[in-house]
Amino acid sequence: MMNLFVLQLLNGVQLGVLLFLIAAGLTLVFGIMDVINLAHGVLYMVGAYLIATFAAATGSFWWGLLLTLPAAVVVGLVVEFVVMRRLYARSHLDQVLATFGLVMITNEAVKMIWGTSPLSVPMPEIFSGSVPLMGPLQYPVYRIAIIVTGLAVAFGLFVMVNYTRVGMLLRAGATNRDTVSALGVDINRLFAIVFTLGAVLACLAGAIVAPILSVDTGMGESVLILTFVVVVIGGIGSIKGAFLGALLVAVVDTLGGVFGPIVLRSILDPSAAGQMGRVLAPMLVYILMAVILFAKPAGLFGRRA
Amino acid sequence: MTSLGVSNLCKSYGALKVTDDVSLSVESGELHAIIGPNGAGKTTLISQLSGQLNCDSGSVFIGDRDISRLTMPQRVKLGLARSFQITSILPGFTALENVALAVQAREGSSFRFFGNVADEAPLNTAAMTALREAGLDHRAQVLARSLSHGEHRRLELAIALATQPKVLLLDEPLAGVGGEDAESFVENLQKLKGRFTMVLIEHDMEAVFALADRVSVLVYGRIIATGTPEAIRNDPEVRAAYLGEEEELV
Amino acid sequence: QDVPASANDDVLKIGLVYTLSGPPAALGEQARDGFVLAAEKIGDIGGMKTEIIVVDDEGKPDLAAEKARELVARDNVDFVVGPIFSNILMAMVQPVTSTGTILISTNAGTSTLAGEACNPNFFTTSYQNDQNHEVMGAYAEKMGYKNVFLMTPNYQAGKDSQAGFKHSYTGATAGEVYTELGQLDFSSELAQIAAFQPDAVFTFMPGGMGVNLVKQYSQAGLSSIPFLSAFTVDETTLPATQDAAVGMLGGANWAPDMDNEANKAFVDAYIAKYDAVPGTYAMQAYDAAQLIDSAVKKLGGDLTDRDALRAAIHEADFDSPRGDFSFGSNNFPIQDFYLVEAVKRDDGFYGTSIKEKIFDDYVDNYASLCKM
Amino acid sequence: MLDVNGLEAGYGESQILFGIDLRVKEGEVVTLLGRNGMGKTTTIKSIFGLVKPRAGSVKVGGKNLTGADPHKIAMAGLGYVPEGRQIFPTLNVEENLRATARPGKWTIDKIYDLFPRLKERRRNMGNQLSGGEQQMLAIGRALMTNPQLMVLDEATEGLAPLIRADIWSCLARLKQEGEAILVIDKNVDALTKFADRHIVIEKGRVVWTGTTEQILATPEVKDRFLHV
Amino acid sequence: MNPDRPALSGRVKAALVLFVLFALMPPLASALNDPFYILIGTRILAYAIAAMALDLILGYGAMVSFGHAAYLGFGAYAVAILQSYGVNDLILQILFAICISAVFAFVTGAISLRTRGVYFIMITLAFGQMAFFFFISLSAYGGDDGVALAHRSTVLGLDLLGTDYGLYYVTLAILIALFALCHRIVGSRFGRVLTGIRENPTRIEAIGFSPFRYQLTAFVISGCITAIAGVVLANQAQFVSPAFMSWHKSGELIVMVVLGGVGNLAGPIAGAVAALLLEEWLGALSKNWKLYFGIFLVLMVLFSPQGITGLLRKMGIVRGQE
Ligand SMILES: Nc1ncnc2c1ncn2[C@@H]1O[C@H](COP(=O)(O)OP(=O)(O)OP(=O)(O)O)[C@@H](O)[C@H]1O
Ligand SMILES: Nc1ncnc2c1ncn2[C@@H]1O[C@H](COP(=O)(O)OP(=O)(O)OP(=O)(O)O)[C@@H](O)[C@H]1O
Ligand SMILES: [Mg+2]
Ligand SMILES: [Mg+2]
Repeated sequence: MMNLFVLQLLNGVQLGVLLFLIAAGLTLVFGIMDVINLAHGVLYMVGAYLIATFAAATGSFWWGLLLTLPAAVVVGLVVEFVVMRRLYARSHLDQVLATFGLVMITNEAVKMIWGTSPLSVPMPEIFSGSVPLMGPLQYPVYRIAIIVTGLAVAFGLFVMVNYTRVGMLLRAGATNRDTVSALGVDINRLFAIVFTLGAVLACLAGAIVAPILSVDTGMGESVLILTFVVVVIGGIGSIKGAFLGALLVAVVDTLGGVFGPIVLRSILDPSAAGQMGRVLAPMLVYILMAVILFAKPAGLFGRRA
Repeated sequence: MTSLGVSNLCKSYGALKVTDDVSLSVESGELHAIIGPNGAGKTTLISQLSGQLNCDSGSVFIGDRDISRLTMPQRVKLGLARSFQITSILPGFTALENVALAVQAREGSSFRFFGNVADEAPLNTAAMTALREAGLDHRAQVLARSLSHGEHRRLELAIALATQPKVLLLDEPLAGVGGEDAESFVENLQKLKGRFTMVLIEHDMEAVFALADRVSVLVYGRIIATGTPEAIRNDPEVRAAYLGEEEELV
Repeated sequence: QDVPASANDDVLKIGLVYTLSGPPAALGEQARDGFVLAAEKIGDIGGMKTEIIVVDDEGKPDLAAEKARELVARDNVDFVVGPIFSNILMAMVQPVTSTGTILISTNAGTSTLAGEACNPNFFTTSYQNDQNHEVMGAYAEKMGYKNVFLMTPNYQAGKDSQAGFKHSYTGATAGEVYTELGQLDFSSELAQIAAFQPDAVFTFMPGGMGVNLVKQYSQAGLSSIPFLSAFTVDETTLPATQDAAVGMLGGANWAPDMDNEANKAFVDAYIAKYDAVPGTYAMQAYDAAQLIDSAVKKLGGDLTDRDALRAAIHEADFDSPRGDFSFGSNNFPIQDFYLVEAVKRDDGFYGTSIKEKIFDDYVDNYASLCKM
Repeated sequence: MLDVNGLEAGYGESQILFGIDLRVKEGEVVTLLGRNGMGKTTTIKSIFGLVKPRAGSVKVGGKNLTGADPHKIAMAGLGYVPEGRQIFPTLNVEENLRATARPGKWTIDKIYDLFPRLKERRRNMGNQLSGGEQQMLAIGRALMTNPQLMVLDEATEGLAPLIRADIWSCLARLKQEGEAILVIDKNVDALTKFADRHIVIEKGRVVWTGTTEQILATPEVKDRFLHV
Repeated sequence: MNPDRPALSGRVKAALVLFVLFALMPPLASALNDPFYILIGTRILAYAIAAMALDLILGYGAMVSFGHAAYLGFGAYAVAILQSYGVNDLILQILFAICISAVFAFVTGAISLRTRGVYFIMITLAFGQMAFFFFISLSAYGGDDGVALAHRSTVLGLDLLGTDYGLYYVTLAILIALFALCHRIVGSRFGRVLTGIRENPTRIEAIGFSPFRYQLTAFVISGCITAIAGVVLANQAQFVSPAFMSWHKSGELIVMVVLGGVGNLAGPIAGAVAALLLEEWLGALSKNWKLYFGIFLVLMVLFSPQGITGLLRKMGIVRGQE
């Protein structure tokens, strides 16, 4: 049982780190630029499709990754320039509508370009093994690599937002665009950079999960809601919050699914527990969010507006 | 008779004591000014009186009723109204609608789902009266967001008046209003004097000394002096902490 | 029963309702392609001028119900063919069959429609949903597995699947796990499997879920534990899972390498046209077209005698790629079921391959409940 | 330094400015006077490009910047203290000062010398400051951009008399150091102590301009246009 | 955006035009030999009801509920559940739907209203999802597969809904009645408080209202009206499934409201019509219709900030301030 717990914890952390990569971009764009970007999830999907294409063309995961990142920058800049730029000054609802449109466009375009069948990306050789954990348990090296990548990005972002001038300007621009620009800062360029950074992070997340998940047209949507849950639990705009929120969501999800039924069985009779477990399991993350928001209406690290 | 009583009020943000054992009693019908340097805790005090902020300890009375535990709306019902230092209005409503809503709040029957509120003459009449008293009746039909700053200040006052308060808390109503506008604003306030108890926060000393019956000086959370305008003007401690040299007074 | 208006004109109109958007679109497209392939091969289906109308149900039952009505009421179709998913089927049955129009499901085969709610105007060329799971249960039983780990998505079909497996498997279960519908990362479940070390794993993970499970299963180093599944390792997912799935076992009513003339013709034509190996979705839709063709031809294009039409369909007088095919009393097929294995084919594609026959002329468990 | 000609601007359908002419030379202190709602703030906003001018021109340092992006105009050497302070609520005091700073003679220490109160509150978030503290912060923030011309819109609003006096003396000092200032304020008397020229606007038009001597010599200006 | 006199009459006028068009549609469709549009029309009307209900809180109360499809589902399941007990009367079904919805809206609304803005969006989503998953696990009513309804509801024993015509006109009547209701609410004292809360909640408290009670009341009303749309929808589809309650549906409702124009009741009705008709037509034109629909949405936002209402205003067809 202990073994399982440790393994699940690791799994939780790995999922959490991945969620964080996506959520980080969303929370930046959302908290700092005050833009709700529903299309963030499809950027994650695009990242996965890009690496699938590049890896297949070059025959190597690493070349694929290397090509995906600049391509992600281009995608980010283009989306920012064509659509997002025009939305900054708009209401949240306008942003929701426009980015919802973007989601439809991207999903359909991806379908037209790559077809509906899922694609797959080979696992890079050096990471393809597992390390022995304890007893018969093993843990895939690749997932450890994901954890490390995520932690590194988290650290970098945390420093950037809290301790650099770019970070300050971003936070300032979120609330007061006019004033920031009248004080001599090119806010549009700044926002373009942040948006692109967020897009690249999402694409990166999509690229690094591609070897473990299938690359398909639905991956953007399924991750979007979870990412929003993470961002909201953590408190909008808080990198620290996104990080903890992601870990919390992931761990509750992985551990709850396994140990929840066990706990239930100890208080209810087995069939009722099974029934109850099945009803509750998919709600777990949402229950978590509702409870957290009930206790802290602006998330764990959010500032009350 | 004491209309508004404050006893031993305290409030801190972390290590900072913003309100430090403040006691105050404002007589009914009196206009009591509170002055003090920036950051002294005047707005914080008003927020505590109005219920927007919780106090750490101490109590607030209206008459002899302890209102320390009541919410903001409940206090308003008991006749406590405030204006905001930083304009807080309904930008998408016309001036008249802003005030009419305050009248409606006073009347208390807002769970009415039928009947067009815009046609309710009594509401509009009462609102116009308040606007007139604040000197803004000529702009009644203008959207609040298109009013100028000075007009916003007047609208703040009109809204507060419309709740027909017993006690009116005014947080720098003159901020940003100058010249003749300020004078006429002071006149408006002068006319209101005596109708209800007023607590006035102002940095415009001319206005303070013209209007106040008594003045309290708040410095870093403590009241260092209370007295008639004359006494305060000549209090050396107050001069050092707040007023500065006489000729700097404009 | 009333004769639908569609019976009186001299065009044969067929409406296809499949999920063609969103992630499950791959399944819907296979089915559509399979049907179209047959239609092209046949030319004039039933010897009549044929018109095929393809409709996307978007995975939304309410929309599907309306589209089905639209096909019947506006487009005057003679047959409605589809869909992929059970919930969509449930929404379509009433609007289509109540007008006397024939509905042919090429994939979904819910238990109610096989049993109590069986319907003279409803046929299916696929199976009753439980059957593939029963195949795997029977196989596990036969292999003498003592504890099998069951894992399916947390929804109706997932529950039915575990029940179906247990219908023919009497051993113990090492765990009965329900995963969230649409879940993509199975690390937590795989950890449990690693911890329990069961004799085998049985799962039902259609679409993207299956792809991910399969890839992660081999990555987690669990390949030594037999992986039994239904609707998980098939021609729609193999292009994505590729080598990761090779050797995994499934239950099916057919595989593309079945050795008979009709099948060779079908598979070769499909590969030639779509550059992919057909799966059961394509095959069953292909059969639906052949079924319609055979029935209409029998009647010489006169669809006004509905009883004759139903009888003609029931005869199922066509060469199915799966060989043996006939309808039971509930209009569900009586057919053979096989254990299939994922392989890399000689032509370089991945596909499933027949390993052994598990059931012969198998009748579903609900047929006896059907009073028709 | 700043040269505005025939500026027209407005919001939506309503036109507020009908041809404003205004010049500030190097090292000169100019005031913009007028009653509430006459268009002073709108003038400033259209100079900064925050409201797009409909006609006329804005030149900074000889460069035509009419309708340019606000940051370009600011970079040309204008420092802005907006009406209503517009402090960044999610930044602390120090970050507020640093975020938009540009190198030059004004450093954060100098600002803290000028406003010691800010130093005490340096870790407070912008929205946790008193009104007056916010005002000081807004001035400090503009100074930190090291402008050649400071534009102050109601910079002493809500300040205690002592502080207000401080700000006047600070502006006087800035003037001595050769900086140009354009200032809007209600305290005409305080302004006349150090301003060079005055511009009075009414209903979006310049109705009077003149030097300090002239304004002191013609009390009817104050009576007619300012009612002070 | 403010409930001013000119906007008010503009709203009513726009709605009246829409209602007349709706009323004329069935005979027209029959004349054009395409009676099928009547059924599509019924679905559009049902969504129009739901979108309008959402606008009541979204447009007037600034409460963006991302879980409103749950109420659609409650309405639909009210029909299915009562029908399984042999209760076929539409009015009873509506009452039942309202009861469930009111309770659910009251409880979840009270919790959700502790939050604001995007937090509110997400917490309502959470409750919507809980309801969704609850019905998925409800095996008695088909779980994920849903249940087909044997027949449409009756009204006081009359088979009014038996024909597509009947169903359509009853739905239209319900829509008009609910529009009138919402219109009255918005213009009432209650409505003004609600709008005021949207504009500036602190100010509203400072003049003596506690926003919570008003917002919660509006939330419950909106939920109940949406449930009525669900009852209609179940009758239209003759089928009920949890798919009615998925977050996609909630999202679609928001899209309809914003597309039509927020905060004027008539806009969302137009939004529902536009969104669903466009889906219908584009779908018939191309299998990649979602691409074009997406482009349409983006262009709408970029060039007509207030949705269809804004577009009409720009073209001078509807008057009212920006
Ligand atoms: N949320 C908070 N957290 C920490 N400190 C705060 C907070 N709110 C206010 N303060 C501090 O409390 C002190 C008192 O503020 P307050 O607004 O009451 O001052 P004031 O007397 O109204 O000043 P002014 O005349 O400038 O408006 C200030 O120093 C301010 O920085
Ligand atoms: N955003 C806006 N939309 C529409 N009208 C506006 C807007 N802002 C200001 N106005 C109008 O423009 C006119 C001029 O306003 P402005 O703020 O420039 O005046 P001001 O001279 O700065 O006054 P004050 O001394 O009160 O600050 C006023 O009549 C005001 O109502
Ligand atoms: Mg204050
Ligand atoms: Mg101004």
